Amino acid sequence: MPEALPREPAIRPVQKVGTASTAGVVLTLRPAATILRLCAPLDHAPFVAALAAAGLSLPEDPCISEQWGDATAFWVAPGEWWLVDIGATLTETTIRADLPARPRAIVDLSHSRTIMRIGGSQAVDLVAKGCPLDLDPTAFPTGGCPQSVLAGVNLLLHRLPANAGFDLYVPRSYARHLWEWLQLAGAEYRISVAAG
Amino acid sequence: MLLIPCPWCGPRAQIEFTYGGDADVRRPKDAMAATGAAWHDYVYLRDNPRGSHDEIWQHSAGCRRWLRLTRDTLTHAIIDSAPPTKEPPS
Amino acid sequence: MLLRPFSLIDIDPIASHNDKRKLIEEIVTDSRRTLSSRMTSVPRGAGLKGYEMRYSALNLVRNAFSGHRAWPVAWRKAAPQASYDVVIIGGGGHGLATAYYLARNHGITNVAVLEKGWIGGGNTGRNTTIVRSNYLLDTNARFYEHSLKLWEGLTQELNFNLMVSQRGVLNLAHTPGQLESYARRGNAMRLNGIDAELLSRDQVAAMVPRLDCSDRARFPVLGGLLQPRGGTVRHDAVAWGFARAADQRGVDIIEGCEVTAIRRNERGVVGLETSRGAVQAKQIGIAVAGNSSRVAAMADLHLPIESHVLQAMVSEPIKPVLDQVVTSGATHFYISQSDKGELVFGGDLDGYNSYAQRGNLPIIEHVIASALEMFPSFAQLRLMRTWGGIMDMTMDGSPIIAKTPVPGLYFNGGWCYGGFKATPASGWVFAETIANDAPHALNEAFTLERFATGDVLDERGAGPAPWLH
Amino acid sequence: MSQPFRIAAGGRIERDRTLSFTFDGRALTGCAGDTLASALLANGVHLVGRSFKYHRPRGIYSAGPEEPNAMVALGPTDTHTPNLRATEIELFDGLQAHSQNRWPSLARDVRAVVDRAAPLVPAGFYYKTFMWPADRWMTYEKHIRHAAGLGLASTGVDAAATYDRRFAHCDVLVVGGGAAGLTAALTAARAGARVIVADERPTWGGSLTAAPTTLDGADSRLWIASTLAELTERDNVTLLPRASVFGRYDQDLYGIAVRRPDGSPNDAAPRETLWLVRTQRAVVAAGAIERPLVFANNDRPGVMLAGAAQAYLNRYAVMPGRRAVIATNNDSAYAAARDLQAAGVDIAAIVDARVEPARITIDGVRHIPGSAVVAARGHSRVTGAAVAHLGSDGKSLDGAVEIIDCDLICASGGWSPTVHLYSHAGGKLRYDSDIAALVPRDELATLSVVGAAAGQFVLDRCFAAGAAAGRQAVAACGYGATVIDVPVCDGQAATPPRPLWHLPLARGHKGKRFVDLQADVTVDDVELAAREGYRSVEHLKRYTTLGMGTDQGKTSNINGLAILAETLNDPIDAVGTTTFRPPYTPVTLGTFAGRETGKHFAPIRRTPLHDRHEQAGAVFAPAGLWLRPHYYPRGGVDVQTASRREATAVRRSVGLVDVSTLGRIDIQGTDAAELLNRLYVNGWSTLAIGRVRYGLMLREDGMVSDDGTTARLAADHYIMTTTTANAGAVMTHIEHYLQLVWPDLDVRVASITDQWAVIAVAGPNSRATLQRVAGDIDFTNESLPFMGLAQGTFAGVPATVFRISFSGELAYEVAVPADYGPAVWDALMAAGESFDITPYGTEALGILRVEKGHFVIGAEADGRATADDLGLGRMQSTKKDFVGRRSLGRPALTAPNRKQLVGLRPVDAAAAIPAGAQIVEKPSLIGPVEMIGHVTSTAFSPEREGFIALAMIANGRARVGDQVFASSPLTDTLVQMTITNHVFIDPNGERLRA
Repeated sequence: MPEALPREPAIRPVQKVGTASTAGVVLTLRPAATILRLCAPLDHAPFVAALAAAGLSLPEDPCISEQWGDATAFWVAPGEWWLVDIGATLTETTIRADLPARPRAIVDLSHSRTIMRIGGSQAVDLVAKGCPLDLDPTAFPTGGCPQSVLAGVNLLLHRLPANAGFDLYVPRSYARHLWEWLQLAGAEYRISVAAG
Repeated sequence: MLLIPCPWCGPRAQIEFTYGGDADVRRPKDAMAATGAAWHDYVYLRDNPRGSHDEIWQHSAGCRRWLRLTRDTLTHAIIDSAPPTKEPPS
Repeated sequence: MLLRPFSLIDIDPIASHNDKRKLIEEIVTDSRRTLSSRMTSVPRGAGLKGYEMRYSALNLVRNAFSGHRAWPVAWRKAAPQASYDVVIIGGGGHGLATAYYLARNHGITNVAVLEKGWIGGGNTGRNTTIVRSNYLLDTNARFYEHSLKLWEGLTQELNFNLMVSQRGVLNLAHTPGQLESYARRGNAMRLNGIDAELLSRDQVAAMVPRLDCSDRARFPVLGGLLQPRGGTVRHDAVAWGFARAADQRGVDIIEGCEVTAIRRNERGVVGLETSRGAVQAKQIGIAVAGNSSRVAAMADLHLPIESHVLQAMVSEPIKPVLDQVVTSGATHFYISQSDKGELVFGGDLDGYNSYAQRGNLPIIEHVIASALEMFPSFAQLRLMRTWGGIMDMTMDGSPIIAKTPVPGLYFNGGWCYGGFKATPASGWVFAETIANDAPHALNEAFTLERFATGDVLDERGAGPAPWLH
Repeated sequence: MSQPFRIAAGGRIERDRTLSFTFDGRALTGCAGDTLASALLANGVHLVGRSFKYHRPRGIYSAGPEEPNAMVALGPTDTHTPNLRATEIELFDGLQAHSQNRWPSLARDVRAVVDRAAPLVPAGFYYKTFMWPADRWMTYEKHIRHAAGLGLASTGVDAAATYDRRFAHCDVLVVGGGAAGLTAALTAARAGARVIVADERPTWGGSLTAAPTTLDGADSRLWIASTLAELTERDNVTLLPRASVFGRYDQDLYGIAVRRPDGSPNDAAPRETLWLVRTQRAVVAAGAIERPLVFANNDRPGVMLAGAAQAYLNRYAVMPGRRAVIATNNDSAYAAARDLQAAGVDIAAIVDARVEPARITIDGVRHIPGSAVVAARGHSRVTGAAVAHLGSDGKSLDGAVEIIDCDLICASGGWSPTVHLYSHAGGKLRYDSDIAALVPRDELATLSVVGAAAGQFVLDRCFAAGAAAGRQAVAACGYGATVIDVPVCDGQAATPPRPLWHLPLARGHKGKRFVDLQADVTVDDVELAAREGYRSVEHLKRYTTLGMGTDQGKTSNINGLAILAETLNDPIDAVGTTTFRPPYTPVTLGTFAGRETGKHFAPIRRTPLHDRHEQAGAVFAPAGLWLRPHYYPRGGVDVQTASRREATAVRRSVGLVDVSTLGRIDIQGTDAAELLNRLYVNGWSTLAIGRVRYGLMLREDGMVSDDGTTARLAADHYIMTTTTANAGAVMTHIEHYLQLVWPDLDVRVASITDQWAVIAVAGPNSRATLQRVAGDIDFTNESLPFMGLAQGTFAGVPATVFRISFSGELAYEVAVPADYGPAVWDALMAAGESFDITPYGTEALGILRVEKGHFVIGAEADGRATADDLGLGRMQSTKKDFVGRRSLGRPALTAPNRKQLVGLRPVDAAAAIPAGAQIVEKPSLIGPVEMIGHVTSTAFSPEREGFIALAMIANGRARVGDQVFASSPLTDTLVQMTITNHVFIDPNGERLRA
């Protein structure tokens, strides 16, 4: 993707308070990702083949993601997925080519989401302050990607492996509000903000 | 806050949903041919039972699917949740 | 199979139109004439029977010496008789006011009010006690102004202190657009003969010292629309006052009497079945807002109404800090302080069909957050009680007071947010609708047919989505 | 330490940690672990407040949340918290407390005169008077309001008063950390269930800590400690002390207010947090509340619940008096007497209403059976008790009245189970005559009540029930059974109480008998209400205010009901009970608001260009959740000056405006055109690829709901634009029809509002400006005509350019992926520099669209206007069905006198048009007068060098040229106007096609 182009993200993080070592929560702005919203039939052979060729497969179960290296596929709705950073192997054009006429829809959402990572021993406590989801691993396992509400913002939460916390996919226009909210709500956990 | 079972995403807090009212309102298939009475009923009449009520909700903060919920309007107990019935407009 | 709520074979999409404006003119003049003549036609306290003791400071003192043992019951505990000229279903403010005005304005006293529980136990005793007539649409404005005028004389009229407190109702505007729409409404009120004032941010700040008009707020206050004659009325007293006055004029008020069926023959209604036996009635009026759909169904009527729960809540009592009723157009809440000192809050509907007289936390959280956004210094006060009432929500946000397709059956309901403030006018015009078998000028537009003809009274322009009104 | 009533040993306090505090300015000391109440008692302070109505002196009556009397304000006056219960306030160093509802001082309160005027102010007196003269109520009310109310609301905000919210989920929520609760929790925890245990006290053990108890032959502290140790160490258990479970809501959601103790280490932690706990099962072990005895002057300081006196002794090592009379109708007070005596309190007598002996006997104490305390002596402190023998009916007295000197009367009228949460859950109560109390009647599906809360007053039954409830709960959640050995303890049943709802007055010992101490409701009030016909429990409550105080009648409810029942000669069950409504105890308002305060009250949405607007000094205005530039006050000029300058720039040269807030919906699928045909009133089948069309949407009732342009990017790919305000509603509207009404259509929609930054460039020089920006898009009329679109590279980034115009000028909308927005903005500003390119805000946007006669959703299309009203009737297709069409034929929608969109100009060209004016034929500012329409939008038009307006006027289009009046009584302005066409500039649209 044209990273050479003059991108200006919704947030310019300022390194602040505490150090990651004493902090209960570490808040990080993630680099921009390529996000393609895909509506497609999973039973269409050419499409499935093309996915397989690229080493991808789409999760059929709700609110679950599949990951290979940097690439991730999120289930976002019945018959709808987000393909995140699937890279050069597949592009909007090549995918479109492999899809039948109906149903078929691909939408580029790359600029529409700001990705924030919440890590640290008290990441769950911070998220629980504004999100009604049951965050217990039994209800929200690693790789889970439910969409819900956090501090009044509709977003997608992705639980990372190895207790690394959550990635939040935040609609761009809400990003600064949530960024500030997380820092205020995280103060009691000595939140530290790390530059991306 | 109600706990609403989304047929796809599972039980979720009410604040993730948008209410849509009576589930059995059916838009006349050929609206222009519909009688004024039939059209009036479609636009303005709703079931309003005290007890079990079939209603639609959208999981607007989640998968954005509309679903059909059966809920007791007196106790707020949730009896059933299912994808919207695909039956064609009458 | 339920009938449509109006005798309508079909409405031709290209039906001819009948001009309403002339009618409106008549309505206004007629209502004024009616009001003035009727208000003076009966002397205050007329109809009091010997054994009744008037409420007055003097009688209070007199009774103090006898340990207050001489006070009579406020209203008799009547038992159902075999037959009545008129039976009103529902012993809330509207039903009791209807019975009172049937007796007072029309001399019809062979009347029973049937109440399933205790009088005033529905929304009359569950609202936030606000009275106002700050409406945009002519029909609503004129009706609610008639009601406000009745409120102004009702304490003396009923010889029962309703604590009619015209402390002013102030709507806060938070955007230039909102300020403009308030100006539009205020001008319409003034030109309908109703009091209204547009206040600047500074005037608002001066009038309500506790209100935070700074830019600290998410939606800062830009100004407001004030109706000085708006205010509050002690809600329970309204039921008790109307009950006592109706009882004194011979009306039977029958509590603990649930209507289970409405009996009809081909000529219309003939009576009712109740939990306390059958009762014959020449005419039946329904005034059971909240449960309208269920009672109307007893006469096979299907109404354009949904039942929703609206919550209200009060803080612990504190010394006076708020002298007006304040509402906010941006954050959707209203607040006033009761004479006991409690802060009284309300807000939006919970937003789904409900017959439960209780709500859920999201609305409470939002209402309180809204209140503290405007009144930050209230944050350390504490919420003492919350409750809910069942609201009849119509498809256009305006009430229905009308004849029904069933001869002798009359309907009063669909009050949405407006029920309490409408109580006296509602009783006044419903009594006339029953007495004359024809609507009063002021409720001529509150029909069941208006949805079919398109003559809806959509005060908020929200369309047929009841929970949005 | 100078605390004369502190006992040398015992208690749960930290004696060596002395804390200093002040009460009404008087410096006092207490110990860590004290409550304010126990510390006051330790100092011999009994007079702490004045009552609500009669301003009678009041003391400390209880040791818990049921406290009706000891209400104080905490903290420095400007930021204090009023109406707190001294019995719940944990003492901390530097605490400042003040008494309430008294003037000038607690000792001398002028309003105490009301007490002597009591005969004139019985229950409901205000309904009977203050009616004359008729216009005087507001004056009466002013005085009544000042007499009413308890504490004062602080004028300022306490900076330390921070609040938060916390969502939590568990298998078993245990309410109450006493014997039953801890046992249930331990049982559930050992089974592996997710358990949350909440107790309103800072310490655990519940009533076990109020009395010395032996469990397994050892002090109960050992059992509490070991149980707590295990619970703390398990990671499937969350312990919440200082947590008031105030309400049960649908699907087993519980609201819990959790306090942070003052002076806790982490100051960043909120003072109070609203826990929203969703659980599968709840075990309610909330204990019971002791009932007062209703005798004359039973409110005097020094009259105290027996259980409270015992608690002050055993928890806080405080002696509540020197010489006590025990008044009771049940056994529990004997234990109190025993402990008090052991602590050195002189027990003058135990006055027991019962004739049969209690289970406990205490040596060397005078026992007066079959008798009762019928009056308390003394004013601001008890000096004695009047004792008389009760008749067998309990309603009369026989024999003489004996006065026994004392400074403490410990009263016990029996115990009321705490059934609030059970009631919230819809549970019904029954009257249990064995314990003379209301208890849960039925088993509920997901909530079980155990221990004293269920009327189980025998300790070993509490343990057993707790364990059983724990097992039952985890089994329901699918966990295996567990065994826990419950401690061996006292299992002997007590001698049944003698119901005693109120006591008769003894000759020569008159005085108010308070049923509700906080609301100042007496036996006489209840009887008066019944006489006057207020006989339903709810009427009684509302007429007398019984149970309406901040203690919500915790100590008064059952006594009130019983007295009503007696008066009506009905059984207590028949009278029924009032509904217990949340919250169980008052909850701080701030706790409900949490972090939703100030700018975080609602999220702020910012466009990708927000920083650019700030740099340009924009003044923002809210548009829904968005912040949009309202105007750019160069050199601090006002909104009028700035917006006129901005509008002029667009008309004369070029301006640019951020339109990223408009809703944008991506529509793909083979039936996309068909969907548009059904949603919009106009036709879409003929729209060519690469072209844009304006569309209008209706509701099913035929009223205009939204509008915007939609562009066709490919055969099966469209981009729809909605208004800023309705973006979300339109998306939901479309999804509703696609999923429920027309599921057969092959269309997929997605909101892409956040994906794009969109800049409108408008004005005669807009094309020239765009052409100066590097890129491969051809902006000439030929390749990019009006209502066309082009895709390519612009300012080095991929862009889609729409040739559309809201201003009526030659204009383009440049849409780029959001992160590129700022760079493109900068490029445009640079390219337009020589044209003095001018950023403009929503105010100028408004001027431009009014000049052009464009209506907007909200002002003109206010939800009551049809397309025809807005002059777009002919746009509606007659060849197809579309949402709302069938409603259009209804009589009222075709009425000739409907309000129609027109323009207005003042007859006096210099006159201003008042915003929000109504249109009248007669020049009148005074109603009632007929209104034929209203002004919807006004603007000063730089182009027309005067004020112009849009209006909706009855049959307006037929009246162009007529003169009417814009009437604005609010501003006392009346302006004569001429009705004009609503388009004020370039009626033939040459400019936008230029």
